[in-house]
Amino acid sequence: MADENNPSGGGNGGGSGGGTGASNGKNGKVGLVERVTTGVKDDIQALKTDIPAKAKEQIEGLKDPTKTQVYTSIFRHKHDDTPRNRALGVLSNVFLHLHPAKINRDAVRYSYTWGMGGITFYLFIILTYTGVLLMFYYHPSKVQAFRDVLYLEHDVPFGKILRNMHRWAAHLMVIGVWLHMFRVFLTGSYKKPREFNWNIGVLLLVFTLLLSFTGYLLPDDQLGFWAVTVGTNMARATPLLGHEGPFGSMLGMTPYNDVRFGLLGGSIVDANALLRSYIWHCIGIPIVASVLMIVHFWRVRKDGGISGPAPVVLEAEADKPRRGPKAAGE
Amino acid sequence: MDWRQLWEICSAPDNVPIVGLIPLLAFYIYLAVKQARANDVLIEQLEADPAMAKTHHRKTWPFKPGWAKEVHVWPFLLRIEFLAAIIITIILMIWSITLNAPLEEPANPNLTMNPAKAPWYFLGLQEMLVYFDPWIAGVVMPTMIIIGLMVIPYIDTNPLGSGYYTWKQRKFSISTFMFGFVILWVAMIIIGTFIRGPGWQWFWPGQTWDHNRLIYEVNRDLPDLFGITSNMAKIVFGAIVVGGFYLVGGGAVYSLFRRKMPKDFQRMSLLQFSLMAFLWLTMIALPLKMALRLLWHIKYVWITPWFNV
Amino acid sequence: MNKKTGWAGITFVVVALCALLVLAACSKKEETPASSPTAEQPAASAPAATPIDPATVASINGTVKFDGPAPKAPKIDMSQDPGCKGMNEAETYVVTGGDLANVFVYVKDGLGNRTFDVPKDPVVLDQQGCRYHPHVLGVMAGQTVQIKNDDPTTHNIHPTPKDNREWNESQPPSSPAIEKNFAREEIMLPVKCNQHPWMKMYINVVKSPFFAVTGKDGKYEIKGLPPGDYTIAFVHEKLGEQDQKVTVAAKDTKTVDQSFKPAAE
Amino acid sequence: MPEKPIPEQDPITGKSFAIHYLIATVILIGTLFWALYDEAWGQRPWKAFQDQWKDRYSAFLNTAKSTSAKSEQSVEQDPQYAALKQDYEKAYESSKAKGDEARKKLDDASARLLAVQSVFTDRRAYVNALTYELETSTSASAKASKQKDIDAYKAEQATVEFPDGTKKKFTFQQLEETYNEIRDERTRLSLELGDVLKPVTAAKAKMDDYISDHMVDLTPAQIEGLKRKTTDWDPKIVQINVAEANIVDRCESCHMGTREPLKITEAAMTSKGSKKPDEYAQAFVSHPEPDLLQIHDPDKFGCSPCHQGNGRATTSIEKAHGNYEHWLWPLYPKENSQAGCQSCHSADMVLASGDVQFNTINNGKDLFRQRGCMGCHRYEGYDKEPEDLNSVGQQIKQIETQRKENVKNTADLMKQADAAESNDVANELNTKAVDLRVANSKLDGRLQQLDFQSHSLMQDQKKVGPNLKDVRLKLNKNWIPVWLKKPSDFRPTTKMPNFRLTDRQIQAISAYIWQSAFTDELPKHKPGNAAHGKELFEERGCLACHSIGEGDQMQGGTFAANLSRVGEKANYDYLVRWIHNARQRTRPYCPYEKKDIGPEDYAKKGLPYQFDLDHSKCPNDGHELQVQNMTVMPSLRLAPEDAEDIATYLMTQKKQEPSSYAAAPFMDDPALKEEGKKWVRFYGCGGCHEVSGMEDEGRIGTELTFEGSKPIERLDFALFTEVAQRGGKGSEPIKDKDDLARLPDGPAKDPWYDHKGFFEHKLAEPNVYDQGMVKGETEALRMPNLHLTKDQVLDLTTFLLGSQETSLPQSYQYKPGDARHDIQEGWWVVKKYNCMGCHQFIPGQRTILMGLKQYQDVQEQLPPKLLTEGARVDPEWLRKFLSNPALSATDTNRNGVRPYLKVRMPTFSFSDNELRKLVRFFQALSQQPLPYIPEEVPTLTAKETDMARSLFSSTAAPCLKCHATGDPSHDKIATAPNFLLAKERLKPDWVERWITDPQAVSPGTSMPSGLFKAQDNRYVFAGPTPPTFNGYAGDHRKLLTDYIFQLTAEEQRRVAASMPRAKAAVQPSSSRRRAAVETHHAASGGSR
Repeated sequence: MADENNPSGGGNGGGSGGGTGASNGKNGKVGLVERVTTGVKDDIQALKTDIPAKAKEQIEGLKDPTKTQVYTSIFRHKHDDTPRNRALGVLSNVFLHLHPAKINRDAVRYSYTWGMGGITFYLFIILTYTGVLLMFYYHPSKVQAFRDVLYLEHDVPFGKILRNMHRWAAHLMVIGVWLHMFRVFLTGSYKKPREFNWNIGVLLLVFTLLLSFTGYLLPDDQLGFWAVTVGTNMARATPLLGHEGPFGSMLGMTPYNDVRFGLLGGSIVDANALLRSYIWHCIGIPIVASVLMIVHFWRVRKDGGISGPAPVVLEAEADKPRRGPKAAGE
Repeated sequence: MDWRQLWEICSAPDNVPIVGLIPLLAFYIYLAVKQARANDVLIEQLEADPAMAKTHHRKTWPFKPGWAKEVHVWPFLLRIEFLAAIIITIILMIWSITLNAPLEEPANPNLTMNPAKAPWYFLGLQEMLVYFDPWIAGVVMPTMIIIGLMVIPYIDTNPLGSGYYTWKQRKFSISTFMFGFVILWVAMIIIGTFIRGPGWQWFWPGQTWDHNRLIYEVNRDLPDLFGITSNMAKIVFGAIVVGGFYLVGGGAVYSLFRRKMPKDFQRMSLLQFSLMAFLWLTMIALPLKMALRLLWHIKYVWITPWFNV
Repeated sequence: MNKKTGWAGITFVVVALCALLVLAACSKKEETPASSPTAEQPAASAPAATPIDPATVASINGTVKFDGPAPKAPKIDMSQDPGCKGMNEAETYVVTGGDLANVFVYVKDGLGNRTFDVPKDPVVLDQQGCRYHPHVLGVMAGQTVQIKNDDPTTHNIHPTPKDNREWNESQPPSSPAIEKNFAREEIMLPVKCNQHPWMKMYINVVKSPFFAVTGKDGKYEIKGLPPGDYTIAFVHEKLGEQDQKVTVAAKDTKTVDQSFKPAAE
Repeated sequence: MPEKPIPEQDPITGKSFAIHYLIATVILIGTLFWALYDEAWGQRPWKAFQDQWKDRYSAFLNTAKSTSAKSEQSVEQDPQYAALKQDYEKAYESSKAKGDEARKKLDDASARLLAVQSVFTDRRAYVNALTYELETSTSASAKASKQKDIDAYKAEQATVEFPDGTKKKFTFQQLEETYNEIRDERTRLSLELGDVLKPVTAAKAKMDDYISDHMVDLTPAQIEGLKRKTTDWDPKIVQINVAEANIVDRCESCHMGTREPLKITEAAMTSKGSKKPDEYAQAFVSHPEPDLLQIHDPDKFGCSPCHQGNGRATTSIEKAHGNYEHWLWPLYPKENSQAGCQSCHSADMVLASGDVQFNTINNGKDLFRQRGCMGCHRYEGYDKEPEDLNSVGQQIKQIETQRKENVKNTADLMKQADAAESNDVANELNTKAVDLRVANSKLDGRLQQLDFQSHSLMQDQKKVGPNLKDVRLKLNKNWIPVWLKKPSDFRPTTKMPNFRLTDRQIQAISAYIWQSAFTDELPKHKPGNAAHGKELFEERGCLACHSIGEGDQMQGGTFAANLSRVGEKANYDYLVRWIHNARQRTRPYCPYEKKDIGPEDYAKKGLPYQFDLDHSKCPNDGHELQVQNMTVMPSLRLAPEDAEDIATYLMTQKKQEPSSYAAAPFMDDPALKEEGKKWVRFYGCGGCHEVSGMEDEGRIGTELTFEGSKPIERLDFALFTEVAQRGGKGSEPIKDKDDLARLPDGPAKDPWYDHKGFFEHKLAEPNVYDQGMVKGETEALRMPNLHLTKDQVLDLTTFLLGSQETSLPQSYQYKPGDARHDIQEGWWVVKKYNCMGCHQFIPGQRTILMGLKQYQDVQEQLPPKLLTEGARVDPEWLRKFLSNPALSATDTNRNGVRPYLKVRMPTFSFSDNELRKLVRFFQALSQQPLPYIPEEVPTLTAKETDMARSLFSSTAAPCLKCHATGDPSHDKIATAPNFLLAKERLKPDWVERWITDPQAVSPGTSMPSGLFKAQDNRYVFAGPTPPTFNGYAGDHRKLLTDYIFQLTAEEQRRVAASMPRAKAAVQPSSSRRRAAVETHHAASGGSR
């Protein structure tokens, strides 16, 4: 019986044991038992050598995690620190491909860029994230709104910090946008060929302010109520379209059909205004702003990356077509 | 000196961003000025030494041949971006832990807040309401600001100073923008936040915001000063003053450009120049009107049955 | 412009903002739990009083006088109830030869926080001839007062205390004695009978056993007093209270006299 | 820069950011942890509170447990307990053997059952499965074969191994039977065991009940339970959530002890070693009024509806208490906490729960009324007669129009019917016409009721101050300007506030009221006996409302004026009239014509000049007249001579001679009259006084119904806004020493920019917010200084703080529709007439008279306590009594029920409205249903009557010794009412309760307790019973009651005569006891 079992068949010995036993039915039970025990013994012997070998192989494989199947399935290329890979890392990454692979060496200097554009975008992401979480707890109705904010403050786990972060990130974003615009102007970055992108930027600035403003009313407290009342009262005086504005009454504008009524959905700041505010704040403006942002970033790339730091241009060279002496850097 | 009042205003949660904005702005202006000065010095050197101009890499930062002219975004830019993200996260979280977002009483249309203030970033506009009728301050001005900002690239014909800080090459545009942004916009916000108290009255920092304060102020209209009474005459007079301002101002701008910035003037088309002049004058009109109001208590310049300016 | 400025910038922003935030943030109170948070045990029992050494006890005695002419006791006609028999005299002022009876004398102050055992024996208040015997009674707080009716008529006993509970019970002739006690200290607690309006007596409830009532001779004696400084109070139902301070040494026998002036009416 | 050396290495690519990242990451992680900490602890200070609570409360419970163990021990030492214990032990011993045996049997049966069960259920499951297959088989053959299988299986024998080791074989059938058998056996055995143990458990329960019945505190076992709960406590938010009222209160997350069954004090919760109770100790105390929580179950009411604060907030103490700027409902300060009652109980005049009176808010409400605040300020519910009158008037108008319309329509319909084409149509029209006439008759009834209403309302209308139309008749002319200067100088406790008038204003006002007053003649009176007057004044009960003497000498109530200096100002003749009948008016006023009606108006119509409650129609147009003075002062039904005596006595009450007042000739200056009218109107004098020409003036002040919820910005702190917000030194605007003393907390130290601060300052010095302002005479604040005391300011502030528009649902408002509404209504009347000055309504309540020196020894001379009045008297009788307390139309100079009392129940001339309210009030207060259906009193047999009579007059129960009989010589010494009144007046069931234990019904009464004792389900007489009672099995108490209700005057006389005392009373002695003398005196006073 032992002869019949070659070592290489050891692995299958156990599995086919039943079959063998049946064919040797006459040998009786003793034969079968013997065959099974030798088979098992043989298996244990083989395991002793196989497991260390496999383990070693496994450890070797883990030494370079970038080679594992899981890793390569996630990251599509190698990350050896080569210029090619550095470039690929940016270009082939869905999140990073807004960037070019290489940029002007001085453009990484913080003192030049102030990083405000990026910070603003990052804040926008934070705002979206916290905003979505806040939406889980908020109902834009006169009955619920204030209560929901109280609920957020007192009941929701991390609700308070969530609301605080949303609020303060919004304020920071306004500051960020302003400083961004300030820097862009001071470095003359709106100049040819970036005129259009500057316009987009101005619109984004306006939308940032509107986002913040529409959010102001949502807690439905005195602060928001009166800020929005003051803010929208100006709309009464819109020329032609406001009932208190120049020529407004001549055009038949009343408190019930003018532009302010349209903004608030009523003649006073009330349930409708709250709902409108909410929808503009959470859906309308973010969508428009996101589209504009996409265009903004895309144009940054298409217009040749960020404007500088560029080599200075002398007065004398001003009207020449080239943007700087080509040889200068070499 | 009422320190408590000052502290109350500065520590109001929604005012904290402005309090933060002031040093931030100062710091960045300093940063810009410093770099502009360095660039200006470099430009002067290069202009004085054409040979050097040919070879110099034309930046103020050190450069050696052999150094890469372009660097990889990964890691050289991204590491800074990530760092910035981390720092912003830290700032935001600390801010959020330590300072609660304001939440006041439930909205009550029957109880007017005094002062009722717009969000801080609109306080500039609200401050303008003092000097102009709502349709100008609330509608025309913001529209003009947006339009003005948007046309900047099209009326700024100066090809210099693109991509680097400089003062010498863009004196007019930079001074105009600084005036518009820092002096008018930010300063008005600061006035609106810290100076305007109950009843939108003027309180110096450290003065107590007394809700009962009464101020006697007679605001006159410019035509009245000249003894003009008839409505028609007022319309005409106002139109003359306003039109005159733009005409005379336009002339002044023209003479300024012709003398000081002939090259810029040459580069500009008629439309560009007149648009620029109009916007510039409109911007100047704001502090002028403020001065008229604050110093001479003049409310309107141009009175018509339909609108007042 | 170099990179240093850039980093200085970031650091500055961070520091500046943090500083501002910290400044602007409401000062938060840190909850510091109290160090040893165990509830205080209420002072359950007063410190054990120093036992009185019978060898050192002193006594106080004296006479209470009435300055002035003895007021004539008004006569009371008890004929409205035949069970009362004959005439009676009011007992408000019982003055014999200048000695004032029915004055309650007790140690008002000076015993500290000593506590005393309440005697098991009851004090007896008897109603006889439509009068109370005695007219002024001293009793320790918690001590039983046994009220008997030896008259052939029904009485009701109606104490009207200030600091104790009021009650009013009927006691027909030859019914068993009523036993009551008073838990709180009260001086000159009036007791009356609503059916015989002239019947009136006073119970004095005190916490110490050091009290006495002057007899017809105006004499009283308080025994068993440990040495110390005391305030002795003399209380008369109409003439009010008068105090005297006295210091008694061990085994002392002090005489403390007191006199009352007629009430100005 | 070129000057700088160029570094070797490229600074852009060569620089490492490792250190920056390291630092930033560390900070970021730190921040994250901070955020986590903040979330877990920083924002949750209650966790620290709960930790502390666990420690401190367990320690406290340990102490409590040992005390409780001690008291348990002492209970256990009681012989009664020992007896119970013995019973228990005996029962235990006697049942032990039997019980053990039964238990053993039961155990055995259970084990056997288990053994059978395991086999049986297994086999049954198999049978069931087979049966299912059988049922679902389709072919008959398959069914048959399955059936065979089942039968075979059932017939198969299964082995069961019993617990004792025996094995038995059973077929399925046997198995089933055995199983059922054993099961039944077990049931039977367990019942048996129960029977055996029953006496033991019963004895044990008795023992335990004894302990819990005799322990005042919790038993150690209960305390142990509390302790376990405390130590096992996991920190968590404790929340009350009432969705219907939008209440979410987490107060108990920190205030853990609020509802604990033990009394927890601050001291008990203070940690060892610290002297002052810290914030934890303060937070852990139990609710001071646990009984209140019984009525207001926190699970329904939460905390914030009463206490306010931000129930949701748990982030800090300030937040939770709502003590921050933007929370509109901050916690009521401790001393003002009763303000919370007002949010639901604004319709209640008196708040009491059991014997606990909520006096801060009650006094606040009283003050608001008594001090005449509602004269200037409207407040929902206060002084509503004028408004009601108005609405009644409107209803009358409406109904009258309706009526006219109906008359017209009826005529029209009848005309149509006459001309109708068919009979059907005619009949229909006629029916309609008839219906309309019926409708009109109903309207007539309604009109009649409304007329009664307006009559009542006119009668109910009262003013706080006296009628100034009478000043000429009443007052010393020269005194008026002195009074107006500063009323409290003349009479420190007066209700008349100080209006801070200028001399010119005083002159003008005096001139107006003087010149606009009546000039009618008063009947002259001769002077009376002042000494007798003083006696009457002190005896008749004047002092329940009025006071006399100043400063420490002051005696009496504060409800009405202090009369110490009345002699300086009053006119004797007027005073006599006033004392005799204060309601008597000089001239009636017609609100319709807006004029005072004089004899000339009556003469015009040929009517006699007679006006009183029965003659209250205007001679000119039939409108209802105001025929009474609008005062609450009642008539004491004094003889005219007595009134003269009292007036004479009062005229002696003076510090200076009336003639010593400086002459005030300006009062006759007609030029001043108009200006005076302006000022009278300006200061709203008509709010509290009747002033000629001001009858229809509205209230000059702001409405205060919801003053407490007015936004703080609407409260005008004027120049003190900033000062109040900041507090600190020098933030107290009040400088005047007297006014400063009115502030409940003394001069302000902390910021006081809140409602409390505003109200307190305003009440202490009403013109405080004018300070520093430059204002004209007519612009200055008008509110006068009410010279309130500290406590009064606190009370009123509490009342105002609570005057809020509540957000609670309607169902939370205390507006009961049942008898409790009668109680609510009644209190307004009771308070209006100061009934509580004489009578006790609430256990523990002190009346004014109780505090008077003269009653200290003769408490039985006090007016009766009304604690159970509704249960005591027949409501119909009560109505009669209240409208005429003399109970007689002719013999009025006496008390109807208690002639032996010297203090007199006055005639208040209640309107029908008020009578109705009062009767209902008393009935409701004692939970008596209305209408009252008297209990049948059985007629006694002659034997029973004899028995009752013998008891009634026995020595042991000498009823007639004290109760009046109508025999004047006896009644002189009587101290209790006449039995003859009982039948009409009393309720029999109450009488039974009364004679059993009068002290329980009316503590302090002269009627002794202990007359009856309980014996075998009945009450028997406690003293020796007359021999006739031998063998009587009825209730003695009931017998006596029935006898009393059947008592006739004749029977009473007979019994009285049979009593020995009657003989003795014949010879009155000169030296009677003082009380007797006084009675005599009073009697002689009446017939002098």
